[in-house]
Amino acid sequence: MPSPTISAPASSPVMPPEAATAGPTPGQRARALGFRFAPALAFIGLLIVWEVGCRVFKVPTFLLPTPTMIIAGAREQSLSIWTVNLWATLRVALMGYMVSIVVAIPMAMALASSKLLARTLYPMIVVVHSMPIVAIAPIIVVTLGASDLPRVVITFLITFFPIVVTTTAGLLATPEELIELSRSLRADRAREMLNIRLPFALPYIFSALKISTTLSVVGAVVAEFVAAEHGLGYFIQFATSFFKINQSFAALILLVTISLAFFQFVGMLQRVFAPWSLPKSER
Amino acid sequence: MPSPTISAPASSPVMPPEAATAGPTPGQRARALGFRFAPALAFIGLLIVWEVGCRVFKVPTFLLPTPTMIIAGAREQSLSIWTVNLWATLRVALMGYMVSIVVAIPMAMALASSKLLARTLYPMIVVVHSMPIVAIAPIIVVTLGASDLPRVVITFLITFFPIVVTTTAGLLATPEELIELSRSLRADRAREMLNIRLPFALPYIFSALKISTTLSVVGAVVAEFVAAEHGLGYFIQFATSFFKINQSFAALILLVTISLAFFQFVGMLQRVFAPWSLPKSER
Amino acid sequence: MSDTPPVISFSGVDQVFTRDDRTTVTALKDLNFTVGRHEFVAVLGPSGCGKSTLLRLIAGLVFPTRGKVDIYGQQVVEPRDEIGIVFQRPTLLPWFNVLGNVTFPFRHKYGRVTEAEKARAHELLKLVDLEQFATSSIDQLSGGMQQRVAIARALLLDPDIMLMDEPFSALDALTRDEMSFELLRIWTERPKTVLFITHSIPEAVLLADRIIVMSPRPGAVREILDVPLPRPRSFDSLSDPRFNALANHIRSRLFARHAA
Amino acid sequence: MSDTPPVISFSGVDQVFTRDDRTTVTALKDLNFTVGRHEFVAVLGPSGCGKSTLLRLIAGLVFPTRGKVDIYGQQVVEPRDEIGIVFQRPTLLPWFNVLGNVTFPFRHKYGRVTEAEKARAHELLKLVDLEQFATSSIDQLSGGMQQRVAIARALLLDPDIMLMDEPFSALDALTRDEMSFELLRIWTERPKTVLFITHSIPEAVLLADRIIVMSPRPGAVREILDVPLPRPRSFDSLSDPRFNALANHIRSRLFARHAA
Amino acid sequence: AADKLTFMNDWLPGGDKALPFYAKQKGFFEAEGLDVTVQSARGSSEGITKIATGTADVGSGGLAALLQARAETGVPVSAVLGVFTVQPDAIFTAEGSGIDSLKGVEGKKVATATFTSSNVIWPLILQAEKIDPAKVTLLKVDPGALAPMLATGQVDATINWSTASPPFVKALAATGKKLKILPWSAAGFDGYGYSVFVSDKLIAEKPDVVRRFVKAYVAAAKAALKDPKDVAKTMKAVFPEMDEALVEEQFMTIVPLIENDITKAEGFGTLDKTRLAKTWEWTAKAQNTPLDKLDPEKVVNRSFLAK
Ligand SMILES: Nc1ncnc2c1ncn2[C@@H]1O[C@H](COP(=O)(O)OP(=O)(O)OP(=O)(O)O)[C@@H](O)[C@H]1O
Ligand SMILES: Nc1ncnc2c1ncn2[C@@H]1O[C@H](COP(=O)(O)OP(=O)(O)OP(=O)(O)O)[C@@H](O)[C@H]1O
Ligand SMILES: [Mg+2]
Ligand SMILES: [Mg+2]
Repeated sequence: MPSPTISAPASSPVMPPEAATAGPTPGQRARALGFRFAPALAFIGLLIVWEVGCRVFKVPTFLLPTPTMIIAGAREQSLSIWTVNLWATLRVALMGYMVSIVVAIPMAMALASSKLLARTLYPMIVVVHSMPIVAIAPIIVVTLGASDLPRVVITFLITFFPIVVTTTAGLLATPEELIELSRSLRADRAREMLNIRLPFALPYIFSALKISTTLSVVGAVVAEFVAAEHGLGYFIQFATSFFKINQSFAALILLVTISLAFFQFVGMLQRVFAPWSLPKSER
Repeated sequence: MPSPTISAPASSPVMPPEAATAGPTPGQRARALGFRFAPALAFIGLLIVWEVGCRVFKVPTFLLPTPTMIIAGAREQSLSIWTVNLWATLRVALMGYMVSIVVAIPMAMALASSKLLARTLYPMIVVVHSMPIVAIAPIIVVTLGASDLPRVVITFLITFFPIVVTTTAGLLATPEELIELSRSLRADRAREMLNIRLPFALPYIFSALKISTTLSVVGAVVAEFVAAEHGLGYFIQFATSFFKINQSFAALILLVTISLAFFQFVGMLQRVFAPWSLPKSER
Repeated sequence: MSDTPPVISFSGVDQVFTRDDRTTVTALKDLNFTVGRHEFVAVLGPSGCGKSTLLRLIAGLVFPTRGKVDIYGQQVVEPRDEIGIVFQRPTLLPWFNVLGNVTFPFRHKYGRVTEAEKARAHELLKLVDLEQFATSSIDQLSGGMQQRVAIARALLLDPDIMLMDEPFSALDALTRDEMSFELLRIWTERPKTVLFITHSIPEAVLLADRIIVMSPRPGAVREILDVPLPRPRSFDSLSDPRFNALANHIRSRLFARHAA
Repeated sequence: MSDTPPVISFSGVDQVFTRDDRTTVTALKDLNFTVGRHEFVAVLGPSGCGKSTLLRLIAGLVFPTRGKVDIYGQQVVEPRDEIGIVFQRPTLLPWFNVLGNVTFPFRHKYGRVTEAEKARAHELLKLVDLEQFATSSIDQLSGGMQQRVAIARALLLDPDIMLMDEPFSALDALTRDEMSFELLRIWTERPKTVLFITHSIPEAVLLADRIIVMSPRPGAVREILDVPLPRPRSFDSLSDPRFNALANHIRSRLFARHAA
Repeated sequence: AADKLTFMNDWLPGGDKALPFYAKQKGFFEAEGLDVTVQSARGSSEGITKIATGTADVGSGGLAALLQARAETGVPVSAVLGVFTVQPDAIFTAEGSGIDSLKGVEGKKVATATFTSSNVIWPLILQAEKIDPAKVTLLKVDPGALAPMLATGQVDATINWSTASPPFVKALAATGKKLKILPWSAAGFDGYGYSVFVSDKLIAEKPDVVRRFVKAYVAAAKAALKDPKDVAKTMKAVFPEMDEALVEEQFMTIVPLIENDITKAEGFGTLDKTRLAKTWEWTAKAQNTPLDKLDPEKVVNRSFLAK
């Protein structure tokens, strides 16, 4: 992921004048470094607070183990167990995510093109999304069998909604003047959608795609609680039932790390493939 | 919720010329009525398909009861039981929703104002959101007790994320020229945020608020799995585990109805209080 | 050109807009005029008199409250293929660079841009003095540069009917004159029907065959004037006495705000 | 006015922009000039020569790559309170109606709009002939009407230094003249320092004390001309022989594109 | 070729759910010509639904859940073996908490899992022990929170199955306490718990397969009870992420539920008529279901258990 550039003096005309001298000063360089490593520093700081806090306040370790205990917990299991579970979750999350995109974006286009459709389909989408998975899990599992499929479907059900709603909002927010341009070219609705509304909606879409990264991981985990023999969510439940809180937390941290990486990856995709959809300061 | 107006001829200059005659024709009136009642018709159609489909394909009733059975199931419980459970869920959902808004929007403002903050705080928010509730439930329950509080916190954890991400995207998407206008007036960052970025981000914010309506209900239900005495999610789980599938589905339908009403309510708020944030066709 | 059927004809057109507070604004009132084949018609009128609305009526982007607008004798019920527009605002797409914006109509209408069209786009960019900015992004252009991109875009489409809404308003005097003559050259080489909205009286006189002078809101046709200057026109036309006479006449008509 | 310290001064200002493809564009090159207290300075120059950039430098919205810009002898490091701007694009806020947009600077700077300010806003709307549209929403205005709203907004603020970027470009000739004289009247009643970018040579001559003529990109000052016409100016100034002489001189300077 | 069967365990694998895994690993199923896949449901009722819909053929879960399911929706599933002859429901508390009998919970704070069948029985236990329900504070929380709450003293007791005790022992040890288990059978709560179910379809179509399956299961259970260490080892082999010692501890918790005076008297797996009736009685009472809504005899099929 490209780190934000600490721009050379000439490149940024909005830089206040004191910066407009030749070469960064040592102070600036320090600040730039601080900026660059701020997330890492914050993360390390957090770990230290956690470790020390747990020890000082004698937090019961079966409730919240310290980072060192979690690392020890992680080592109690072989690497292959971690990778198997990791891959099981990641696979389902990614598939659910892909399916969500493939379904939700055309759906949003349909919703944005027809008010009638919006009035009939939209409530149904809301209904589908607001069904508690746990309540409908038996139906899903029984009808879809015991493969990855029910898990992917559950992940999809959790993930697709923000994409539909946000993309629809973005497609509809397209300025009237761009629509008039399109209409004046006698382009059909499909082209208007693809060439005008969709690019305009990209900042919306990317914000939804970001939300859905973590939702897809959450969805995969929920699916594993409902039906699975592998996966980090399953492992967490499993380890908890064995009271291996350290290992459960190790899995939790792995899970959270995937989510974060996935989230950052989508952010990077936006910077690389649709930089104009970002504010200037973020490109 | 105001239904979309079937505009009088003079009011809409983009209406094709055949419509620009005096008074709607009977055909138009029929279409207008169809449009108005489309959601209801679609809903009724769905119920019929469901009932008939279940009967024709002999779907096991312990898997998916028919609508008539669900109605019968609903009557097996007294009204007061339904209202108690409904209120328990709704209360938590609404409180979680409110807390989410109150926390997420200022948080989004902070993220949009400082890149350093964005780089350090954003990953932490992602981490918090991607923690499977079930894994951290013990911590929440042990630290927060068994009142409404842990449920509201869980609902909040599920609900706040889309608001943060989408609002941040909206605040950052504000056109450069509006920001320059604000800066040229020497307005401080706070005013720029409140008077320029926030209104501009309203279409984003409302799409997030819509997403979060159903998420807050889902969150309340999840929370009831973690700690509850009442609530529709609790009721569903309980009814299911005692094979009162009809009752469980009755609760499910009630739940979904709340979500839908809540969703539509937020849509209505947008139409009433921020019509300019909607495309013209939706005002 | 009066014996050919009119390309554009307005018959008794009213345009009434409803505002948010449900009051109405009459933008256009009883418009009647025709534009002949390959005619160059300029429209002059005070700000807010309905010039842009008139253009949007021809483009099929809005529809009249009363009366009808015909193109080639057919009532306008939707946008038509043979029309190209330069909008009052440049209306560029931020996700394309300059070249992408110029070729956008082809991509949008036909889904592809041929090499020939690209080459022609580069030529047009040269014509509007932006060849160095072909790969620039839109938000790095000045106001006038954006307007020139929009002009190049409309020219590339080479439509039968060209509607131009104050296309040169953000340009300096020299560029404006250069572009005017370029436009005339293109129009002579590939004749087309042009409706040209402007606030510059000399520009209208220099370019047009006829000038429609409009009255303030509610916009109505105050007068339609023939421009007696011979074609082709050049810098010399500016010193033709008829030029100044006509310009002064229009000036007096426009400046008599409350005249009939 | 030459004995008072300069209100605005440019010393050796370069402005270089980096484009997405990392090539650079020199927008302004070695700018040196000063603007005195309560002086009315017009800026003329070809499209894309850096006029808007110059204005943004004064406004403290961008900072020079080289050299410095001072206001009242202080280097500009951020936007300042005493400056009001009419941007090249109207830049109105769609969530306010016309009146809300005009009074917006007060709401934005101070968090409140007094009754007196509202009354004054109504007056200014009358001045720009938009009093009937006070409660209209922005997207229901024509291009020229939007521009007039932006002018009213800047006038309401009544700043010491007024920067105007082609404020009248979307206005018809009559409205333009009316607004010019209104601007002069206001400037005489409540003197202020004005920097006025325009593409109309007569407008520059009619309004300004001095005219900065810029060369094409990279924008540099080609010439700074004093306008010898006496104040107050009126329609009669237009027939002053010095008016035409100066206008023609500028015209020739600007039109000699490749002159030194 | 071997007959393929899917066994639906009612919960995640663990020492207390080891029997089908043990039977499979040790070749008991193979010996009877069965190829069994073991899957995990999330609770008895879900497992029953899966058997009913044909996702699985055989499985296990609480007998009360099956009785309830039959009474409500008539699922096509029958019980063929009663494995736990004693109900596992119990009160967990720390030694020295002042709770020495079920009656002792009066005036105390008790936590229970949000969803456990015990919650429905609990009022009946209170009734049987003549405890004023108003004097017991009951908290319903996530099952994972029970041990921490008991260990940190946030509650005085929890409601659990005795099979869940090993983590509690550990958690209490971490705070220097010892676990004390008060089974509900003391209040007369008798009946069959964990049982083996078969789909009616399988019974009708392949009774022989069912017979062989039951035979293998019983043989495996008997072998397992003799060698808990081997059970732990076998489970560890299937699930490398498990902790062998813990699996053994967990397995040991079910031993008294399977091997006790009742089993000694009646034999392994038999579904005694009176105890079955008692099971239904408790279930019906707890659910306010009329006793005659279901004849429990119709839910069981004793024909596969070779004497
Ligand atoms: N969508 C709309 N809703 C309501 N009123 C409108 C709308 N569009 C235009 N108007 C009104 O119609 C009138 C004419 O507008 P139009 O844009 O055609 O003017 P114009 O002649 O192009 O002016 P300008 O020279 O300033 O661009 C104006 O009074 C404007 O307020
Ligand atoms: N943000 C930017 N990034 C890169 N280049 C820029 C940027 N802003 C302006 N430029 C370049 O600087 C030059 C001057 O632009 P500026 O907007 O100042 O011109 P201008 O004189 O106002 O032109 P016009 O009369 O057309 O408005 C142009 O070549 C433009 O491409
Ligand atoms: Mg216009
Ligand atoms: Mg400019």
